[in-house]
Amino acid sequence: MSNIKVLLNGIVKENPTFVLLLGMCPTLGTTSSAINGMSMGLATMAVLICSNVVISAIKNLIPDAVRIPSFIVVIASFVTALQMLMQAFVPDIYATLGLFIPLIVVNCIILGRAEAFASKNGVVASAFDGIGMGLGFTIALTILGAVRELLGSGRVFNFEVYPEDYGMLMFVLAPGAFIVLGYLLAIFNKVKE
Amino acid sequence: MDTILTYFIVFITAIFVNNVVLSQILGICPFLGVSKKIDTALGMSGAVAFVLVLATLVTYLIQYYVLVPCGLEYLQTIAFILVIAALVQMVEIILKKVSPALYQALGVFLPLITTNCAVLGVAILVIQNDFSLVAGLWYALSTALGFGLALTIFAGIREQLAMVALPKGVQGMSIALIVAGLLAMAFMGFSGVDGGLKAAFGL
Amino acid sequence: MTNMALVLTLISVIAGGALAAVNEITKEPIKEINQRNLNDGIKRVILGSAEGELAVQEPWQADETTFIYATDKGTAVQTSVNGFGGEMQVLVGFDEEGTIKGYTILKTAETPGLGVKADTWFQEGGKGCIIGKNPSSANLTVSKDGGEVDAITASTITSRAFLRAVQQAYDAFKGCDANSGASPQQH
Amino acid sequence: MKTFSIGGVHPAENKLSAGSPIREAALPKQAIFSLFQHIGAPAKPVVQKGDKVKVGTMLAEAGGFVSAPVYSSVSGTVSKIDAVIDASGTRRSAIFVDVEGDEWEETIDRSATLVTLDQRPDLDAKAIVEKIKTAGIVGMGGATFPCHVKLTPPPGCKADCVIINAVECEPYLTADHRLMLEHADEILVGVELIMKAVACTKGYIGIENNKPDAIALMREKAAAHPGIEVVPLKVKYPQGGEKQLIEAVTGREVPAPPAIPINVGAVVQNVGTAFAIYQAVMKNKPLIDRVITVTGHSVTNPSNLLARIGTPMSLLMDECGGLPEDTAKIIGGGPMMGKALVNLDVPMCKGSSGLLIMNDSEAHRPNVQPCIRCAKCVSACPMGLEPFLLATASAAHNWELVEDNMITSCIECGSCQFTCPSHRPMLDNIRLGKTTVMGIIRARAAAAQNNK
Amino acid sequence: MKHVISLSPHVHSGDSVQKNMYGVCIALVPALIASVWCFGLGAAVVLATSVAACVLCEWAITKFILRREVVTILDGSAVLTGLLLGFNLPSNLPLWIIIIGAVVAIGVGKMTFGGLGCNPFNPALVGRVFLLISFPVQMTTWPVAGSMGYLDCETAATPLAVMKYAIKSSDPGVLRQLPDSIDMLIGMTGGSLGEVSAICLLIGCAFMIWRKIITWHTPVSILVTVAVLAEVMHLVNPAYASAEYVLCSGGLMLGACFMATDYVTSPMTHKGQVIYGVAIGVLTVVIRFFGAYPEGMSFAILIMNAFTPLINTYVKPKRFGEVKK
Ligand SMILES: Cc1cc2nc3c(=O)[nH]c(=O)nc-3n(C[C@H](O)[C@H](O)[C@H](O)COP(=O)(O)O)c2cc1C
Ligand SMILES: Cc1cc2nc3c(=O)[nH]c(=O)nc-3n(C[C@H](O)[C@H](O)[C@H](O)COP(=O)(O)O)c2cc1C
Ligand SMILES: Cc1cc2nc3c(=O)[nH]c(=O)nc-3n(C[C@H](O)[C@H](O)[C@H](O)COP(=O)(O)O)c2cc1C
Ligand SMILES: Cc1cc2nc3c(=O)[nH]c(=O)nc-3n(C[C@H](O)[C@H](O)[C@H](O)CO)c2cc1C
Ligand code: SF4
Ligand code: SF4
Ligand code: SF4
Ligand code: SF4
Ligand code: FES
Repeated sequence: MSNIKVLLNGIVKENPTFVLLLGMCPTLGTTSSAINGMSMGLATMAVLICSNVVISAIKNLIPDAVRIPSFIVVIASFVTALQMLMQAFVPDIYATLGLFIPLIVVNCIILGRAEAFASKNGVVASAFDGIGMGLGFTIALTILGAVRELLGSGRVFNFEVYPEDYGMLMFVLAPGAFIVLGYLLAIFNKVKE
Repeated sequence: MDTILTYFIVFITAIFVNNVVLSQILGICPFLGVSKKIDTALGMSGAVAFVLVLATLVTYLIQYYVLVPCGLEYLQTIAFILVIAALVQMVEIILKKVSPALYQALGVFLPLITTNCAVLGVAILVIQNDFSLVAGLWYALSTALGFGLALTIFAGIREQLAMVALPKGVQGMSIALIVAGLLAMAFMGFSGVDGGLKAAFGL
Repeated sequence: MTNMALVLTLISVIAGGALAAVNEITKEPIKEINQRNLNDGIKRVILGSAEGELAVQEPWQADETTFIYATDKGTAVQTSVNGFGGEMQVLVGFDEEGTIKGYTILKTAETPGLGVKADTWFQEGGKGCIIGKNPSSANLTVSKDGGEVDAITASTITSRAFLRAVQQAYDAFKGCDANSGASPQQH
Repeated sequence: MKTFSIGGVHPAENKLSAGSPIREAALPKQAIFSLFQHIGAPAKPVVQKGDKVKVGTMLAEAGGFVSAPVYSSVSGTVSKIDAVIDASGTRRSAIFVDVEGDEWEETIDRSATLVTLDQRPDLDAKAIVEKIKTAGIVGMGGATFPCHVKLTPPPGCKADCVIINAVECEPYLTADHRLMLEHADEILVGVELIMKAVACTKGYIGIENNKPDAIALMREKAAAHPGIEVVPLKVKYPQGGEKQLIEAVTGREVPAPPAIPINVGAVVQNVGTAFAIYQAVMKNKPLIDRVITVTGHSVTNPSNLLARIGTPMSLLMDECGGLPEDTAKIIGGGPMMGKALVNLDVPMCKGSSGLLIMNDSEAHRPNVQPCIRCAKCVSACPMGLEPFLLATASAAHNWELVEDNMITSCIECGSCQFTCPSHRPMLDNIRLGKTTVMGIIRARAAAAQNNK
Repeated sequence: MKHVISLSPHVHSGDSVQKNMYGVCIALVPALIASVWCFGLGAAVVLATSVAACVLCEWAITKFILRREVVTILDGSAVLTGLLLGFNLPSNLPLWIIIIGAVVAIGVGKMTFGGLGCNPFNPALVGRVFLLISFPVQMTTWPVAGSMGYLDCETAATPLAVMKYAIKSSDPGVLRQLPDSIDMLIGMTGGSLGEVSAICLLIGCAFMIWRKIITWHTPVSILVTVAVLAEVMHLVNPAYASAEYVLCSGGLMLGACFMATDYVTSPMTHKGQVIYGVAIGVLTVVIRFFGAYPEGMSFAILIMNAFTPLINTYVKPKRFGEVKK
């Protein structure tokens, strides 16, 4: 599989959100606006790429019995590093995403890719897989965030599309997350047909 | 008396007002994945309650007796997730030996729980909110019950939906998410009940 | 077996080391950021959009959640109340008379679209403007409670909480004035 | 007034023929005797093509214990043994007899004199049951369960009362009603015979309140028969279902299958059966004729006919003015439980209690709409089931769910479908589910047997 | 000649979906008259818009999105959803909000699940609660009774708001602002269209019970639970309004008689309906007395809608022959 194909695979065919339905908590919990969704996506992507690269690099050193714990240590380290870096350099975003940053650790996409891809492929391919999956996730979260922001407050990426008074507040609250993703999935299925 | 009432409010809040799934949006994967049948939902709820309380206990001890004394608070995430993963493994092994029946009932759900945001999330929240150990455990238990409640209701609805002719496009996860959304919307009715009860009890 | 343990330990040690390093690097910026945020806030509530420098003194703690920052051009008080969704931290700037020069909301858990509007609602040009009013002469409660401030639509609870915070800040400001004359001293 | 406690519906009664006395129907040119006129093993022919038979000659013997012999109701020649589409709609073996004259077996007492039990001290329980068995009597209320089986309680069971089902809760049908008005004495002797056969001293005759004349008459006559009591019942379908009737009369509830009425000490027989038992035991007359109601809004002359078993339905129709122009549906039995017939060539059998003709507008079924979960079917179900659930789950082949929800308790009364505002054909699906589940249960029992 | 062959039963009660749905519509007529009498043009505009939007929306979705042949808009359920949604709105609500509500009610609440009979939640309430959360400002400014215009009405606190304020300020004196209870029973208090006249709603309810459209179990268990709870709370602390006010105010009657009884979303057995009703009663009182929202009925019904499948699974009718425990 060429690297480009690996990349596209993550964005469309095996889109982690719309197809695999992985990492639902950050997907739903952080997408009250396009910016928030995109930030969460990028944060996850950063961890995903790093962990994919490191894991594929050290895969031959790790005995099978401690594979999963080792992966978890690697992933958790990157998450913690990310957590500290974000706190230091993008504190606003860190504040909005809150609990969901440490929770990247348990995001099944990351462990899933470590297991399914990085532990079987080379460093470069794993990096591309990380980018592809990460982009797929980021795009999905951004779309979800944008739709919710648009419906909820009349903006997209903070640009006013229509006056905020006409926005439907529910879409920026928790129920809106579920409902919008539900309908996006239905549309995604329809389009895929 | 006040303590009992406070605990009661924590309980109500965790189950209804700030339900982990429907309001805090944690633990969504098992919520969506293990809710096709009421029976499995009940099994999963039991398993989560068990692990959640145990994990809270252990991570609490780790935080205050290992990380804080050593000045290693920044290793919280990594320590907690390792502890939880190990704990789930251990529970699985012990359960298999000690109570095969319980293992039969809960066993299949245990691996799923390792990667459940609710467990790690609650462990971190207990620390963030400066709960005492007992309060933390009570909070964890209440949260787990809230999870179980949401999961069971949701499974009931999905069992019923399995018998109606859904439009093709929304079948599967799509309708599950929409139902979850409407459920979350219904549960918004509880918002403010915690404050109202506090005021009523004069806390 | 030893191999396994070795590898895992090795990985953990490397990870731990790396994190310790990151921790070192980010420790200062994190502290700085928090400080900078607060300073920006103090500047905003006292100077408004005007340019200029402020000489901020060390904070003075009035109670558990209330901090007073005296400056050469006025006093900023940080305080916290329980809003609709949880803790709401407000920073209010007063001139020597106690007239409100500005405010900012440092932390909020109010509902998007409802209570969060408090960050603009009570500003200059907002419907419930409190800037330029003095709590000693104006009744800074919502009109429902007989005051002169229009509550945020459909968010009376947030509005009440916010105004309580302003009152709290004013009381602290007054209190430390009374205690210690013109310039508050450190505890 | 007494009635059963759960569910039930009240369809329009339409007892058009209630005022028309029983008439004897003309003899057919050819009579057809199905070998499958009862529940259980089919009867085995004992005649061959060309044999001469008289009224009352045995044509086929019982094919087992749960089975019943078939007697000729006409005199003439056996013309063939061939398949015929019977009232159940399936093609089954039958004996065809070409009618010649009307010659009866001499053993049959054709006089109208009433023989009472006092006159026959020789009859003990065993003799009565034996007579019934020989006469080929099966339940005439519709279920056609061989009568002697019911009167031979299984070991460990003891009947303490006999309940006569004179409810006739099916709309349109009036055969039992007329029979009571015209043969009350014989029926009461029949009841005494049943009571003696199962060795009990209590007999109830349950009659719905829409037949006040029958209640009055039976009460008056029953006064002379100690132990027999007439119980008027509130009009409610399906009171004639034996479980409902037992509960209405005695307050006892027969538990879920495999329990049967005898488990609560009751034996239920239809009035027609009681009359047939009287004739068999006291008059030596095998089961060769019965009363059938021919009715319908378009029928010129709705009637109750005493007709020979084996008579083609078309002949009965002719007796009542012929098949109406606007006929859309022909039903063997009542409108709630009867079966739609393909045509009128079907021969009458032991269980035929009615022939109902429906016109276009009556037969029209509105479009099926989605279930609106109104729960009206749940309220209507006399067995306390959830018909909507049984129907949808059966359609989805979820056998486990329907078994857990007691589909085998369904008596197929149709109350659910009758009430459904969405016109859902629930019972079609429930029947499928019930048959399948019963098969599964039998297979499971067989497997358990094999394992032992 | 070909005859119809079908399995028994061959007769039918003559009941139909339409009869039930339009029966409920007829039962709503007294309340409709009361609301138009109270709110004039506004009531008429809101109800008409809501019904038209619901029916149109169902038609469009069936035809263009689901692409089904059958026309379902005549079965009366969309009309009813529209009516009940309208009854849950204030008479000064802008058209575009009403239309959003109708689209959410029918589109999200009903047709997403496949239409009549498939929806787990009450469509009208899905629409209503969606609006309440999305447009809290518009949905909580109520015209006073007797304001006959449409958009520009005089607004004032409804009895519910007064009751809430009494609790928040723990001052029973506030409750003196309430109209007297006879007035509240007969009508002429501010609020949404369906809040005006408890007595009209009760008449409608009696009609439905008489016509066997619904049974008494759900409404009676709700009303009794609310009455008992409210009275107990009132005795404990007079700042909580007494039972007659709680019963006659807000959407309680409308909810108990017309919305909790929706076939599709309520339990199937009488026992289940009583459990459902009691739970709705408790939740309503809890939300009204302790929650952020002034009205708890809509939420209580939606929450119990969610429990309905569980109730149906665990609460079975009394089976014939079941051993009595
Ligand atoms: C989900 C939800 C969020 C809410 N958020 C806020 C809020 O942030 N601030 C607030 O004051 N009230 C909030 N409320 C309360 C209601 O808007 C309610 O109208 C309030 O109790 C007072 O209403 P009023 O301002 O019209 O008097 C919220 C209610 C709900 C249900
Ligand atoms: C729904 C239903 C309705 C019935 N209605 C009658 C009836 O009206 N009259 C009757 O004699 N048998 C009726 N039966 C048949 C009785 O259940 C039972 O088979 C009969 O009374 C037994 O008597 P038999 O064996 O003499 O026919 C009905 C059965 C069912 C399931
Ligand atoms: C397989 C089977 C076995 C039965 N065994 C007995 C029996 O041993 N004793 C008895 O009194 N009735 C027995 N019955 C008769 C039934 O209890 C019942 O009277 C008959 O099926 C007609 O009832 P229905 O018309 O209400 O369906 C049996 C019925 C069936 C189908
Ligand atoms: C007694 C009764 C009450 C009803 N209540 C409602 C209601 O509250 N909301 C609604 O949208 N439809 C209601 N309907 C109409 C219909 O059942 C509803 O649209 C379905 O939920 C759509 O599947 C009601 C129908 C009946 C017969
Ligand atoms: S935790 Fe991961 S693997 Fe498990 S259900 Fe959720 S997404 Fe699937
Ligand atoms: S046919 Fe069966 S399910 Fe329907 S009402 Fe009769 S007994 Fe109940
Ligand atoms: S309903 Fe039951 S008892 Fe009646 S005929 Fe069918 S199987 Fe036999
Ligand atoms: S009567 Fe018909 S519409 Fe009503 S619940 Fe039963 S099957 Fe459904
Ligand atoms: S992302 Fe939260 S449980 Fe999976």
